[in-house]
Amino acid sequence: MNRPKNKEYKFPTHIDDYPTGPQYKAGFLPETNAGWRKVRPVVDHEACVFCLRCYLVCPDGTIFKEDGKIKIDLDYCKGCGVCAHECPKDAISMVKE
Amino acid sequence: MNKVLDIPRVNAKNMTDKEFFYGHKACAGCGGSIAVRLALKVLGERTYTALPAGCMSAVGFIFPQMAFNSNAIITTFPGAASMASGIAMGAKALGQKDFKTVVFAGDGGTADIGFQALSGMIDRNDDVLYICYDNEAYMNTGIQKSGLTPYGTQTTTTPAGKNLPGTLTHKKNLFEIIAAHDIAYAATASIGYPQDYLNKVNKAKHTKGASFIHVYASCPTGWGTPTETSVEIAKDAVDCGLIFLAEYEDGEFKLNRNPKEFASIPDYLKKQARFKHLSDQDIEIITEHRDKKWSRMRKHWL
Amino acid sequence: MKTNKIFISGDEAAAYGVKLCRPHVIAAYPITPQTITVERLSEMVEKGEMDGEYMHVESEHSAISVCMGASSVGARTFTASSSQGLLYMAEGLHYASGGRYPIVMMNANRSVALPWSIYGDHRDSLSLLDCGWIQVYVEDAQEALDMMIQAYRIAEHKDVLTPMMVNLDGFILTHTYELVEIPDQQKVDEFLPAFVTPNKMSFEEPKNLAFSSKPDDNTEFKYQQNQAVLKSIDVIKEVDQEFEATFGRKYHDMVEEYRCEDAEVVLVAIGSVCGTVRVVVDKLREEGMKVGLLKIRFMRPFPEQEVKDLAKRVKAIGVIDKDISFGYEGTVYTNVNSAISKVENYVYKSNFIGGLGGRDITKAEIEDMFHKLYAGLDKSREEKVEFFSLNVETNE
Amino acid sequence: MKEIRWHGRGGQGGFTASRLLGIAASVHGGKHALAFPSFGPERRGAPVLAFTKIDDTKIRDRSEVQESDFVVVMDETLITPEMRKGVREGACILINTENTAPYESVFEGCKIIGLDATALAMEILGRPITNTAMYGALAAASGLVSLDAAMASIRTEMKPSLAEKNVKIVAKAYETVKTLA
Repeated sequence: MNRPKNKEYKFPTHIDDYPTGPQYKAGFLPETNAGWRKVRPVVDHEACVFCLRCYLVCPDGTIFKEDGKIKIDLDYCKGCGVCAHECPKDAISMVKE
Repeated sequence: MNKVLDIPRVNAKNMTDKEFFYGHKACAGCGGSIAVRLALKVLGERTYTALPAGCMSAVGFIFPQMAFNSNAIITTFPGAASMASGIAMGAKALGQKDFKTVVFAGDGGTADIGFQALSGMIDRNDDVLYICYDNEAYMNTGIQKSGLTPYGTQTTTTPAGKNLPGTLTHKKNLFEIIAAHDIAYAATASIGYPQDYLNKVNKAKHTKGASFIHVYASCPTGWGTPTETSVEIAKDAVDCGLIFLAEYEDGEFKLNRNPKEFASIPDYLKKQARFKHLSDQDIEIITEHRDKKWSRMRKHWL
Repeated sequence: MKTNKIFISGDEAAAYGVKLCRPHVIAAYPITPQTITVERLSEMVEKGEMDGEYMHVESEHSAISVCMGASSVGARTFTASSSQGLLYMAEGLHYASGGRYPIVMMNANRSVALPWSIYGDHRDSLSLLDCGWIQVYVEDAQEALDMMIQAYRIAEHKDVLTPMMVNLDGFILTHTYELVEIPDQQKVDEFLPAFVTPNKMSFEEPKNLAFSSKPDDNTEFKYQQNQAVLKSIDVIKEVDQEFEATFGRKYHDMVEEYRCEDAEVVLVAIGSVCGTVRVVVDKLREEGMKVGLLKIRFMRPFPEQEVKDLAKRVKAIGVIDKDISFGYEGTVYTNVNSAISKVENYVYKSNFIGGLGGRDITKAEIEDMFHKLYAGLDKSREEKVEFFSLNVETNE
Repeated sequence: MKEIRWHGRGGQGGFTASRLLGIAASVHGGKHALAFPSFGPERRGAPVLAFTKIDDTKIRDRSEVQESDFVVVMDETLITPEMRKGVREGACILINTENTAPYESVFEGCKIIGLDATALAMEILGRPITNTAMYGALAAASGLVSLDAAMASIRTEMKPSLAEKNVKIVAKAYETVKTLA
């Protein structure tokens, strides 16, 4: 998966632990967004034709390609349902968490 | 400038797997984040991103959660274009090559408070791609009217009631205003037509000097639409003719999409809570405004 | 021996100083009385005398934004402004200090509208004392040039990383021509190392800059910023010493005491008026009065220790302010007074407001101030804030 | 300290003359000098002032010139009774004129020297630019700077082609005034 992953953040205990000024590593993600989700996308790989429409339009970029299949990074999926709504084959369904 | 044909197309199949806008705190179904995410995938790793105060900066940089997976910086609200100019100029002065500087600013940050700096940036032809993601109001501060809020829109500062139909003015002609600077490349786009948007970002990427893309980006929170319809509603806006897809290149306007028949304006409006209150008369005003605009565009841009 | 002394204005001296520091990016918007500086720099760029890029911005807000952008990728930057222009930058000034971008700026001190006035006073920069910048006020053109070189050393110091504003009195310094020694480029190159900062974006180490912080962290960032400005006190001293060793001129760090050793009564001032006060001090000394001058060079960080040291030794302190915080007192006075309040002995104090909107401060007026301070000592005059150069009667 | 006040109209080069004097005194004369215009937005044609202060030691005094030792008037049409203000008793007044008689009452108690700078400028430069002629006259009358220093300052400040003509003007004016004195 070619995207940032959830990382542990060590809370500063000394002022020198803070960066000099507001600057920090790009793509550093101590939090996930999974808690935002009420429904989750589930892919029906039989129906999926790998057109990548869902991959293109995901606002959070959580859909990725792996071994010729569509996968979803549920750490960061917010369950908006754009993927399911845009799927021309109805291959994604939104199911309750 | 490279000819369009020379530039390899970028699409869902061949674009980089890398995500550069990830783990952000935008609302579910945010259209603006689609615009940012896709553009960054086209522009690639060697990109400096500048964002003024607005949704995309507010949701991307909450220390210690850094949602931009490449170089990015928040600018002052009115200073996005000039800060980007400084980045491009500074990096050039330091001898850096093969990089792009991009701005993502909302409609308010672009057409209102950031306009002076944007005009200066284009006038100097600084090597910056400026992308305005237009969700038609100040969404970050809670849905207030901007210069790109269309007629009839209900916002928190243009409430609709017995006396007023919400916003009384039409959208500024932002694209034409930008083109009037004789910019090397400008385009309009919509996240409802993502491939068209990718092509335009790709073209701008290969434009030396200032370029501009005005991309229509839905906001389910501000518009009162279900989160899953974000892409669909942005497509509807194009199909009913309220948003148009065009380019300005080498001093010429080009209408990319010229449908024989428009989809229904009322259907588009009635899907959104911000337009629920509109009377038939208001819809007539909106329709008339669209028709005038299209007759002008068809006369001069085809 | 070949001397490298030329007869130039304060504005030009600033430009020469900047040129010697080899900034990568200069961005400025013209405003009287700063214009000569940016005109000269434009010429230097055009002639190929310097490698930096000059960006013609459409406003001061963009000037400071361009500098921040360039600084955020590790470029050395310069801007210059004045008065309304400086105020138009105000948002960016706070932003630059919070972002820890060590931009150096020349400010031509000028009155602020309304009424309109292009002439000098200190309202512009003093009203922005809280914007987090290091502020120095110079007395002549040579000091203006030299402080440009020192400013980059101070601002870019790893423990400081804070922008710095070099203030020149509008017209009195900016438009007055005098003899200025131009330092040797090679010596400046040795004195001023390349700008290195951890606080930048790069493709080797991508970063997100200028982020937002929650209440959990914001205080820590502000604490850190305050420490950096406080730390600059040591750096200012260190840089001035090294500057003297290299170039043979020194500016006495945070403040310069002039004939204060045994002084009873001292006037405190900033900027070019210090020169005139020196002349008056010399005259009154000849007449047997124990008077002196405290030239405050840095308003931020504030020379609290130096003011306290002086207050322990003298009986009366007067402060000349070319500004007034309406409804209270002059800003220099407020700051000086705060330091004086921390010493145990009683010091008679008074605030002299004048030189506003370019009005001349005469030697006679300065002499009168010293006499008023003496009058304070025998209790025949109370402590007060006084406009000393009104041309008309008032109801006071 | 010696204080010199220059009267001209915007565009006549009064401020340039004040700077030339400063250059001659400091760069070429080993003294210290300040030169500054009357600060303001005056436009071409408007009456303007410029000042030079010269001293043997560094000039700290930044207050306005109060008591001029020398006044140079590049355009006699500027003279009004007001001009006497701020001029020291016994000061030297240099006027671009063919005839100084009408101005004696204005500058009572001062020494007046007249020079037809316009004619001199027309003769050598072909244009009525009188600043360098009056500068040469001042150098001669005041002794504040030597003729060599005055000529050197012209070469420091002006392009070679222009400098040579103006050096001639300065020398001629200097000679004329020396003879008068």
